[in-house]
Amino acid sequence: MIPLHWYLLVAAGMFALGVYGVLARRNMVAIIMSIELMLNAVNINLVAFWRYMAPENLNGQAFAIFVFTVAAAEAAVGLALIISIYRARETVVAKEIDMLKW
Amino acid sequence: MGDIFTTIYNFLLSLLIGLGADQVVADAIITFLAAAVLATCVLLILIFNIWLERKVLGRIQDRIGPNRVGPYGIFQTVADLTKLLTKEIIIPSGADLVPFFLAPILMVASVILVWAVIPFTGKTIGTDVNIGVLYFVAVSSLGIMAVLLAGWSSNNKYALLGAFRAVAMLVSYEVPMILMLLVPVLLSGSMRMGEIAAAQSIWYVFSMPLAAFIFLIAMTAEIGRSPFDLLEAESEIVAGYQTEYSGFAFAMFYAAEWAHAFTMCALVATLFLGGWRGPGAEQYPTLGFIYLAIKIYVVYFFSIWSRGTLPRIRIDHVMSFCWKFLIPLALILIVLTTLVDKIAQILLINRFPNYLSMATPADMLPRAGILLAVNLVVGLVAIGWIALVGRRERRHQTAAEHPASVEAGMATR
Amino acid sequence: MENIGLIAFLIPASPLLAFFIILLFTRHSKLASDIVAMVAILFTWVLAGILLYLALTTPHLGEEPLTAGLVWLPLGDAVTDSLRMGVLVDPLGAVMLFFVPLTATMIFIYSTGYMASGSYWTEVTGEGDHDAVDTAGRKLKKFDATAWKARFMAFIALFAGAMLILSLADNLLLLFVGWEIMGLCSYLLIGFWHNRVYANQPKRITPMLAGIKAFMTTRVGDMPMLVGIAWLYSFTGTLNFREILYNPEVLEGLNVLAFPNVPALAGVTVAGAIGILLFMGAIGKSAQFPLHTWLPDAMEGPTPVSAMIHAATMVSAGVYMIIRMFPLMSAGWDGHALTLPMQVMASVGAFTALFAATIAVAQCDVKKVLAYSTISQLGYMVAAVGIGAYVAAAFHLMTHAIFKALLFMGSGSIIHAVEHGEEHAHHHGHHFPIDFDAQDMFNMGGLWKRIPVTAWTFLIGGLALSGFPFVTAGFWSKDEILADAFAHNPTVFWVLAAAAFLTAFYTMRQIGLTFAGEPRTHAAEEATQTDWRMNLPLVVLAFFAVFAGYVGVHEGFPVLGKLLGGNFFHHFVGSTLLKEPEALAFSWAPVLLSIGIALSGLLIGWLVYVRRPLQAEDEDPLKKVLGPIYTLLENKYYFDELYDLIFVRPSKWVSEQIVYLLLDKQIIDGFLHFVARFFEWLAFRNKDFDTYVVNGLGDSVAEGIGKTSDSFKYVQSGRIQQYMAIAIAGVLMLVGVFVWALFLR
Amino acid sequence: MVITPVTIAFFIMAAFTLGGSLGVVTNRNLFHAALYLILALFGAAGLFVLLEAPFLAAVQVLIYVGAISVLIAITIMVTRRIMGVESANRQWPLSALVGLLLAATLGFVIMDRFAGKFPVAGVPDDSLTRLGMALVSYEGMEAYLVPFEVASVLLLAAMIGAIVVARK
Repeated sequence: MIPLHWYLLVAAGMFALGVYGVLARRNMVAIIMSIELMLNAVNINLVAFWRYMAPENLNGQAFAIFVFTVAAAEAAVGLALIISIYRARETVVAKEIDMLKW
Repeated sequence: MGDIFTTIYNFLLSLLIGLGADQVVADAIITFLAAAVLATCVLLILIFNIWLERKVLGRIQDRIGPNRVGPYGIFQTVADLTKLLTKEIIIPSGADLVPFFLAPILMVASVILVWAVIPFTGKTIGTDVNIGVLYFVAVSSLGIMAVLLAGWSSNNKYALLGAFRAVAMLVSYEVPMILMLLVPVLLSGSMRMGEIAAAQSIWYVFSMPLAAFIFLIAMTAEIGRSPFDLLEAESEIVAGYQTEYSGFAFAMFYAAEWAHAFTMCALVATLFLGGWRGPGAEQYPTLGFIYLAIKIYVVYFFSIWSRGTLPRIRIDHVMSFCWKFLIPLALILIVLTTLVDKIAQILLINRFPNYLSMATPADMLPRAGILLAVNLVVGLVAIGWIALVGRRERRHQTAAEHPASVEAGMATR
Repeated sequence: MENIGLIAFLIPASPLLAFFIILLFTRHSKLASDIVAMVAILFTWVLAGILLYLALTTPHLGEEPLTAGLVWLPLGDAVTDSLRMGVLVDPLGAVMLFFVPLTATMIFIYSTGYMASGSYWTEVTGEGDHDAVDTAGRKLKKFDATAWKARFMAFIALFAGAMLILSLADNLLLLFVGWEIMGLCSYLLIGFWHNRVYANQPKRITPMLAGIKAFMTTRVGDMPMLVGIAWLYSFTGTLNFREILYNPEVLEGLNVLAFPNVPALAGVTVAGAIGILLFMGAIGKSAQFPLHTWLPDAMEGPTPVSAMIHAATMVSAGVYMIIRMFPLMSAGWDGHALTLPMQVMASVGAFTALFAATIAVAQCDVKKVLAYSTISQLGYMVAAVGIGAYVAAAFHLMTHAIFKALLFMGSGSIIHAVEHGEEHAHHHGHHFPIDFDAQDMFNMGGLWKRIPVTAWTFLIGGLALSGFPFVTAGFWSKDEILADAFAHNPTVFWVLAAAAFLTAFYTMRQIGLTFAGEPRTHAAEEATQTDWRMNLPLVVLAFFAVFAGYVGVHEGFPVLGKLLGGNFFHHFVGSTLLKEPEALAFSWAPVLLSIGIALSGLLIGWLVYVRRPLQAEDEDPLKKVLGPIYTLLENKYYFDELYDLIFVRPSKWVSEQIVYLLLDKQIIDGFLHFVARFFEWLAFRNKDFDTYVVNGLGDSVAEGIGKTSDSFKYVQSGRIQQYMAIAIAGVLMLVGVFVWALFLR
Repeated sequence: MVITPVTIAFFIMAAFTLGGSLGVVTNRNLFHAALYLILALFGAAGLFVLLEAPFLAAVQVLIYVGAISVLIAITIMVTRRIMGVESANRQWPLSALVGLLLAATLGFVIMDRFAGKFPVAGVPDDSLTRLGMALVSYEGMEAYLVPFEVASVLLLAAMIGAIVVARK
């Protein structure tokens, strides 16, 4: 049987990659994708902990469902914002959207 | 006794164990074998389906249909297939290769995977997962991705436009379809396909005809058949997302499309027409397989019928029909059904058997009757409403085009 | 059962929803608001009917009431320790569920009619433009009250919702929530015409002040009640009615001494102390002596509000609460010696019953008579709870709510009619004195023929109030209280009997002055019957005022007892308690006495006021008989003036003379002035130091900072990813420290 | 370490997940990155199946592959005109360092605290039913009615917000 920490390691790796993506990608869509990765890593953790530590109550799964909800809402609004920024400023590069400075 | 699939399974198991295999390994081998056989059968039966459809369409259009190759032209499809498979696959310049070839594969897979949860008899089902219905929804959403991949990777603006249009329409019609999938789930209290089929001592098409009808419409749109065949409207967008495909890749799209239609018919038969249920099917499971086949072909016939008789609808009409009529109607139907069902349950405590309790049709009758009444009322109101709106629309149009004629008409009236 | 929980939750929800809908969306349309409110209350009524049906068909409702609940505020272990919000329909709750939605619905219907006209005239004081001059010569301005009237429907919807919350609550805190919402509503509704002033009646209280008075007075009672609730929670760890009141262990546990170390309060148990604190809340809410003064003044609100407050909801809430908490109040009661809260309730209730009845005798405002009558009847109920007549109190609560709502709406109808009459008469050229009051009974008379529906229903209500034997609901409930008092506590019985006599008398006086004889003013002469929306509720309630009593006829009562098949109400409501109270054996003495008292009171009233009706300009015959006592009664024993003298003026005086003039002006200001002068001198010395030393230093520092930040501002690059990288790096550092501290060290 | 079909499946899924994630954050072609995202999410769904949460797996495929990925793909197509070749910005070494440090810290904590502990326990048969009940019940240990409703309101708000923001 697979021990718990394997799942946790996979999730940790996914999360770290997501953090790297958020920090390093230029394109805002890619940043959103990286955020999705992080959310998914969290979900893997939630479900793994549910499975190994408290399978008799469903709180872990329920939380995962709320994370799904948040992810969906985030993607919808985030992508809508990207499209609207693209329309206004003809760019989707995060670096170039820096009007809010000094 | 009687069940042909169990017999085969037992035979193979004893054979493999006799050959010296482990129980687990033998089970795994048989599972893979069964999956392969199932997938192959689904694809092979298309050959017959395509011939059937062309024949029926021909009759509808007062033609004979294929009649050259083999008796009644039955091998026509085989000939077509051979031609397609031997043709060269032309790769457009600038195509994104991985998505380009991933798309047809995903497309076929999304259809074939559905068959894993369709119960063929009371005992035979690929895998009776407890989330069968959700599994179907999840798997079929892969198809949308495939369309997008195909459109994008072809490096062709018609393909991309077609893909956008297809995605918009598929996603839109997924909403009423999923809503109506809820109906069997709510009524039987389970997402297991096997239990849904088993729970239909009265078919849901009788207790919820409107739901079945909405599902049928959404399904027609999902499989892209007339009157919703805009995904590949040749006159407008060449051939949609599959414009650049040829040869074997095109054959896969083609097969996926037909398999999709057939699969959806199987789903309708399972969810609304009682699946394998029929007289004697409990005792002799093999009978259930035959019943299911009959039901699938009845639905399939309706699908061909609508294809042969209905004209294509304009894309904006398609979308507004979905968002402004079908989805509200589906929502109202679901909310009303659950409310009425619940209230009736409270008022007639203990006189309301659960569908899953395998009650006899007579026991189920009050509940089915109440649901039927709700359905009929909602359906009549919806038809009345749409007729009213349509009439007003037509009047506006006439007024815009021939203002004089309307006035004259008013005057004479 | 869960479904029942859903139904029960919906009952208060729909009027509350109506409140928000009206305030948020339909406040500009009276019709829409009426419809929203009516739909909401009818929905509530139907649901309450369903729930009532389910409750009545549930066997052993007392042991297994219909409940449902959810965790409201999770504390500690989520299931056991949390504050839970829930509904409870036990027999007592079922009684509330019967009459509260019924009267509320009727009042809603009535309100739509009462508030029918779209604008009203408001008085303009002093100079300022006015549109018209009224019959009494007052300057008036036309005021569009549509929004007000929509708002009125919203308020009474909120009021009804709050009362339903209170009736269905399964714990004391939720009950208190409903209680306080009603307090707010009473303030809003009593002061509804908040810009109305009575320029020519300086002594008359204005609606705004009346609202404040009601709010503040009930607040005096609510504070001890909240303390009692908190005490109860800290002592038992729960506020759930079932867990406290239906649990002998908890009740036994409450029956311990509260202040073992204080000799003066040696005998007070915890239950007793909490009981008294809770009862103080009821004193305020149900207008018992000494906090009764707000209720008569509350008559300044629109009449449907009076009916709502004094019949169906607010004042009933106090009595309902003490009935509900009866097991707590009577913890340790063995059936003989009354516990401390019960003694207090019995004496306060009986005293209030008599005291308010005497005042009612000498009132001339048609609504004030009813107001004091309400106080008196509430005193009855409180006294009944005090002597342990739990069921009788609940029974009287129900019947009283019905017939008092009827009477109030009837009086509203009368006033409406007279006001119409005043307008008509003014059109026909009659002029009225400047202080003409359409509510004064001496300005009425002879209305019997002019508003027959109101008259008949008012008569039925009046007879029910005075306990006319056998055919009115009031008789049966009042008789039950009197019978109980007779058996247990003769003193209370005689006080209540005297009050009953006075009740019958002033009821007949009111009917006589209002309806009998010939009209005493032109306004009364031209009074007309009002519209159907105001008549329909009267008829419905009159029906119940007659027949509602038959559910609680004593088994031993000759003929009727057998005919009606036993005392259903007693068994039903009695089963709310852990130990069903024993029904008294039937006894003729109190029955005959109460019949005699009621009939004699009515007879005397009839002799004085109906047989020889008053003519215009006649004085009240009572004035001659009672002399100065009449003046005393007419002025309500000068209680308002007394409170003014004891509480209001001293506090005003203290705040003005001592706090303001002495403390503030002399001591504090003087000290401050001294300090100020001293520092002024110091400041001038400082200024020089400031100018040269501090400023020089400060300027250079400021400039330095400005330059530094100019070069640092580029840190804020506007690039989100840079911010995030820095933030995450920082977090990582913290995590590193944490990991080091936890794992590596 | 015993090689069983389950461990093989786990390694495949883990490889999907991590490889997909790597592809998402490094691939220069944004559309391919989106495809890698689908791969990673598919791997995560597989992990869910291995964790005996098939419902979540199906929801994962439905929501991420069926909805979010399609949205992302369409956004990429709509905004593709200015897609550059350069995939990472100038602070990528710092980001990589941060990511590595994060992975190291997490890995350290996991290995220290969770390795070799928590033997697997049985999942109740009715877990799916109970999950459904938990989402609509308002009392007991698993009462998520209010969060569930709030989540649905959140989705509604997000939908309206997205429409308003993206509309011209």
